[in-house]
Amino acid sequence: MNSIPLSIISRLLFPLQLTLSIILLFRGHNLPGGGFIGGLLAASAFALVGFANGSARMKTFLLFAPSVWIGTGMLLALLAGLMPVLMGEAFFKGLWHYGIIPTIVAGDVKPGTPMLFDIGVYLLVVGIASHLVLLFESKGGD
Amino acid sequence: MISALAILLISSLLAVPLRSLIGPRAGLLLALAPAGLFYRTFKSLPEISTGAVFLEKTPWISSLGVDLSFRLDGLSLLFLLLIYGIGALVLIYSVGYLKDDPLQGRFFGLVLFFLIAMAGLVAAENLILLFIFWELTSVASYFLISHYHTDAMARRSALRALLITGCGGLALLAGLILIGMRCGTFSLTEVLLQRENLVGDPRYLLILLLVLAGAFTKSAQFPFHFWLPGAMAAPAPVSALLHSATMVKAGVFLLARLFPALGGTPEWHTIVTGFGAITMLIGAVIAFAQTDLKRLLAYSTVSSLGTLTMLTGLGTVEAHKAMVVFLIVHAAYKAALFLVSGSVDHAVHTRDVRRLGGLLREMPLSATAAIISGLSMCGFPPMLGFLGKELMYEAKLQAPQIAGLVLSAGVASNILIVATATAAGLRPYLRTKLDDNIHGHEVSWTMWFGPLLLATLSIIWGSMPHLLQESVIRPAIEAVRGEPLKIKLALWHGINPVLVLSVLTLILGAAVFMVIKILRRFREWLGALVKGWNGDRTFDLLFDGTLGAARYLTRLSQHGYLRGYVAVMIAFTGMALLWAVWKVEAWHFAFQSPDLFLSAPPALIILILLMCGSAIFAAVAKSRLAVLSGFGVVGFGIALLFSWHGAPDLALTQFFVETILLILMLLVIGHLPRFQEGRGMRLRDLMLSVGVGLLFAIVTLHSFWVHTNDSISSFYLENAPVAKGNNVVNVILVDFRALDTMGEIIVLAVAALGASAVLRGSPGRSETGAGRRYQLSFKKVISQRKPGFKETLS
Amino acid sequence: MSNLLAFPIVIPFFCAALNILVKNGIFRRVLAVVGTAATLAVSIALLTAVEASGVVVLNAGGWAAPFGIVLVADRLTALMVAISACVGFCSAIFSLGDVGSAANRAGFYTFFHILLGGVYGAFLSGDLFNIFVWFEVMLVSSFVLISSGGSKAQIGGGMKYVTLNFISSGLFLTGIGLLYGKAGTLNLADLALKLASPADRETMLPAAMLIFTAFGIKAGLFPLYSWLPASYHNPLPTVSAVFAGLLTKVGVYALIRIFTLVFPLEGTRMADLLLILSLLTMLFGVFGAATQMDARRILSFHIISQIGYMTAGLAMGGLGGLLSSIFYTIHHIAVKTNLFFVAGILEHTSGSGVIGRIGGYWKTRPLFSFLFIVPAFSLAGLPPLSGFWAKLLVLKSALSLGFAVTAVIALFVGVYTLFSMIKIWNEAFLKAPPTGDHPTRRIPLVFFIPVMLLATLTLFFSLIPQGLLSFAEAAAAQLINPTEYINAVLFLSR
Amino acid sequence: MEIWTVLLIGVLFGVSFYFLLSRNLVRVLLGLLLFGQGVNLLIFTSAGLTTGHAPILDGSGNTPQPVADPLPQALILTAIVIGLGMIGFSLALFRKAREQAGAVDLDQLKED
Repeated sequence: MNSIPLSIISRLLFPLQLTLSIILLFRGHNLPGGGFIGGLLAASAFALVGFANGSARMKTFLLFAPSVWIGTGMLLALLAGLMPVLMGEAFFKGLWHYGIIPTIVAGDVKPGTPMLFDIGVYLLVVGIASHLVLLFESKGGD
Repeated sequence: MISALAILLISSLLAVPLRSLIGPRAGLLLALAPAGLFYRTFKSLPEISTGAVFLEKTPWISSLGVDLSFRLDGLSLLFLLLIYGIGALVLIYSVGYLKDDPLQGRFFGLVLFFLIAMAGLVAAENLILLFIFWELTSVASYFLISHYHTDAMARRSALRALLITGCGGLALLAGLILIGMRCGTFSLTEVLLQRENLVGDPRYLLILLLVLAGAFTKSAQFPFHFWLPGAMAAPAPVSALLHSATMVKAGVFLLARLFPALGGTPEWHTIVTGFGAITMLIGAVIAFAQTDLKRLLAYSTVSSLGTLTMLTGLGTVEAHKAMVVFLIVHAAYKAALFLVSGSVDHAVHTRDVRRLGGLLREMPLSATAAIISGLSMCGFPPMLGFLGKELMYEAKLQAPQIAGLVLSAGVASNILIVATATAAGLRPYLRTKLDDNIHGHEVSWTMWFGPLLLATLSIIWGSMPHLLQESVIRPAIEAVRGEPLKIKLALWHGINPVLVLSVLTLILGAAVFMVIKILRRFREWLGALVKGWNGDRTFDLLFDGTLGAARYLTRLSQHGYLRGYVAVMIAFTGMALLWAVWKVEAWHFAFQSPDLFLSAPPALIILILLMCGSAIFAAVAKSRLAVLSGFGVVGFGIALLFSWHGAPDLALTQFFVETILLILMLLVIGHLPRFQEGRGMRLRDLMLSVGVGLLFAIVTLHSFWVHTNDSISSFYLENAPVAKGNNVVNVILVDFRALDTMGEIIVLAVAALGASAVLRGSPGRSETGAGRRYQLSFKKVISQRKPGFKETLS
Repeated sequence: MSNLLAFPIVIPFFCAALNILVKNGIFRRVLAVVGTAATLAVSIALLTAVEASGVVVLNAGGWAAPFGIVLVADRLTALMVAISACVGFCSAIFSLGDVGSAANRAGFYTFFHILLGGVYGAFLSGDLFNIFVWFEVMLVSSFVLISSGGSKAQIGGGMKYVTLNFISSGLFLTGIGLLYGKAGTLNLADLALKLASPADRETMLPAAMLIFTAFGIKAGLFPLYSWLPASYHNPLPTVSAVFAGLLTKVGVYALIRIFTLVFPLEGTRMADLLLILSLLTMLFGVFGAATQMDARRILSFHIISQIGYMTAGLAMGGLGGLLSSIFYTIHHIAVKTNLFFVAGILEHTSGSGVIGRIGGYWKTRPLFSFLFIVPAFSLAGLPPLSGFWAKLLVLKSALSLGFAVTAVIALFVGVYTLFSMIKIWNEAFLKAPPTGDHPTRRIPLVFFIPVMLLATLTLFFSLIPQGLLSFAEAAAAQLINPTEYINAVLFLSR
Repeated sequence: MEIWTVLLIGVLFGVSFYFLLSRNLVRVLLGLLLFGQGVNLLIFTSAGLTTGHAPILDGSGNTPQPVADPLPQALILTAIVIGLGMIGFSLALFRKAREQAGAVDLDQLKED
């Protein structure tokens, strides 16, 4: 599958897909989407790069090992649950904070622990999907 | 009492370190514990003999009604003296007997542990506490029988003894619980006062049988008698202590203990006396046919236990008097004989009575002890045994029912016992040396001290029975009967039927012995015959039978075929659902509303029919691509259905997941040449699948019609703005039910990491350190053949 | 509201996340011990909190029940969490010697932590669907642990385990779906209120039966236990010890919880069904054990047999029945885990778990032998060990409620249990080793400590059982009269 | 209209059981996949089918009516993802099994 056109297309598509996935992630709270779907889309972007250019390229695109994505995602999700505990609130209570992060995408992005949680999910899903793709890709040739 | 148990426990724990520190002599030091306790108990004799009962109670497990409560009365005192006394002698004996045994320390510890169990058993005031000690004696016995642990026979015998007494123990437990429930307490003292209540219980017979099962197994009554000779695999001191003097008498003790509460009824008389008499006779016959010194003694013990049981069953004052006296008599002579037989074995290295001879000269002190004890066993005056036999005959003569039968059985077995005693206690020492290859020598003082002391006591007590009469015997009988009594023991009663019987027994016994000497072949024939009476083969057969059944059932249910397991689960689910459907009459709902059928847009109908068709197509399709495309239609169809019914998030997710799964499937199973159909295409599978599938459909239909409550969903719709989101599903996922999502992503993470662990690394296995050893061994394990049937038992 | 309830779940997952990020082997080992110790500490705090206030509730996300997910600890929960934390801690220590560096590198501890987290979650959750999620967390990590040795036997066992448990999960989920469709709620306390009338409960029978079947599979009831003996003897000893101690017991716990709170069994035909199944479970389990020759397989079958005792207590009902069930479960967890440790040590030191091929421990390893005797005889129900009290409780309630057959079978099974324990003892300990060389290899301290800890715990339950008994009795009382639970979840926590 | 979905549920369960009863490991896996989908559909159906709007608020505080029940959707979403994880892992296991046993015949993996 190492054809030149596919390679070019995948690299062209990559930023598009990634942006789209992040939009899906952030708008999930209001419209269909969310961390899981966004994560899958992002992973498919990485996977496409992988299929087109080989797993080495995919790994460089990922920046970190998939396990780092997974672990960080899990930690972020846990953190979203633990932050309210530190504030003396119930575990996983949604805490909202305006002001720390400027509202870039107008009112659609709401900084708070649920958002943090969703980002955790997103990272984790990216990690998992790329992990699996790399795994099956490396073992798939036999 | 607790302090006594504590002393024994401490010495038991000290045994091993002490033995390794100062060698075999540690036993002498350890014997101080039971000896001291013997002295302490002895000192309380005067008080007990006035009829006093010491009660001592420490709360333990109040919610189960179990206390650490103990009761010292005449009966428990008698047993305690036996236990401590013989316990101390046996410890001393073992110093020499097991001198070179590396496990001697553990042996000392176990003997002391047994003493705890036995002392606790006879002193326990709480029924459950009694049972605890009861089982502990079995456990101790198990460990002591299997002392020579590399001997397969010893292990087997120990297991058999434990299982038999364990079974009986469990029955006893059930009986005791029933007693406790009926009486509302487990306190022995209170239970003993509730005779009317217990005897009036409709379950009285059941209770009695359960208790008797416990007592009979422990006291080796017919048909459970066979474990006792097997227990002779134990070292001789163990046989002397557990399997003749103390533990096997626990059953008799229990009967005597519960006599005021359960005894005296016709059922009691019939069963206890009957089994006792049968055991007495059978034991005597088998004992007579033995040639191994220890086995011979073991079967005569069985006979004696039968006698004791029978006497307890008779239930008259005379019978109980005889029982108590014979208990002491038997403990004294049988323990001595066992110990000497151990010495003989130790010195001569054979226990075959046909080969032994001339031992009086070679080991004079041990032989003297054996001869005196043998005479006591025969019932010669002025030994204690004579007294016991006299009382026995007297009791039998005055037995309320079936006196003649009991008496003749008693006389017959006593004749045989006399012959046996001659063979075991007299001949090996008195007759001339037969075999020049056999050389004996006197054993060390630790080994002759005990038997000689016991023999001496036999003479002293026999000639001066009043020494025991008031201090020990009367209080014991009073404790059994629960009423004050006057008794008189004397060696000489004048010429009366009892004396005639005694003399007759001796003469006939001697005669039998003489005749048998001549009719050697008869004895061999008898030996061969009674071998079949040995219950252990029957027991093994029974046990093997259940094991065989177990094996069959296990093979049947645990056959290793996944599809069989799956079939069972699906069938079970189907049955459960069928029952539920039948109970709620679900089919009524299926056709209640015709618009269920009608009101669907054609596009939807077509979609669903298409999906159904694809699913069925996938089931029958042969090629991988065909199956997967069938699955694809179903999966994406479901996504469409979700979207149709207002679930865009679901539709999206389903779409993505389906895509990923199809790709993964293609990747992973892509390298298969073809599907092997195997034997999958069977009617059974088809019927099961269709049937259970139908049930699921019915259950779903049923669910439309019984909405009992409105969903809590309106809350989410109303409160989503509070959670600052408009997509309610997403808000539920990341806020209302974030914990679910948390779990979900963890599942994903584990699945992904696990997939690589399975394929690449191996968390279940490693190459270095401990894991490496394991890995190597692991291969051995799996290449194992299945164990043979025989192996399972041994 | 008490965030304490969140920690038994959070700590293991936190450890797991760190495990994923940090590859250092020593760090992972230390973290395993520290993390499980922390959970143990939390669980003990939870135990005291529950002792003080009866039922402790945490509304996750701050949303009141039944709308949010609620974590609840009544006495039973607290007890189960505490004993499981003990098992977790001991297993972590045992794993130090058992889990090699390759396994560590492959992420053993990640799955270990997550498994424990899932177990605690399943205990603590008061929401039906959330329980399902924790079940899945627990299962997926156990899938990995059970099948990742890579040997054929492990894969075969793993395949069975995966398939049969997947079916169980699906049935459970179906039951949840049906239940939600009708009752409109997922919170256990809320379900109990909405299904308060027997007529309503009856209409839910299909859902109840599905959930029953699903839990029956997880608990290992007859005839649904086949996955258990097929797979438990294969993985690392640490893994089978944790599985033996906890996994089926989560099923038992779930059975107890659902069938006292949502669908009370008392007086229903389901109670009869459960009783019959329990008795068959006892028998088939012990039969299976009697025919095996591999130490861990014998023990695996005994798990099944004893599950029967636990569910029999539930089926007989009443305070006595539930008390026996709870006491049995707690006792069993400590004992069974320990026996699997011992079996693991046998395999490590002799190179085989097949008892016919090893021997000689009584001669050369008396202390270790004694440490086997404690749990083995306790399992066999010999007095005065904890198993005896457990058996006594079962017998007492069977006899007082008139279940004579139950009593007879319980006693009969007791004999066979004793037989198989003695079989192990006779073969592996007493017998001279067939190869002639006695196991003289030193048993590492990390193996000894957990065995000793659990044996001490068993001795504690044996000799001073009053504390546990009282607590379990109070727990049973809470189950019989769930008003306290329902009030705490639905009304007091707001 | 429900009856059609119920029909589909029945077929999905039936076919998945049929797959699960196979000797072929691949078919067992496919059976698990189908079983999971049947279960999801059952939850979705049992909670009540609507042809209404997605449970997405329009931001003005009004809820469009009729609206689909959001909770089962969230549950199914979770279940789908969990199912993905399970099947994904099983596939890895399957692959290992094939490497080990060299076949997809379950009888060759039989040990007890």
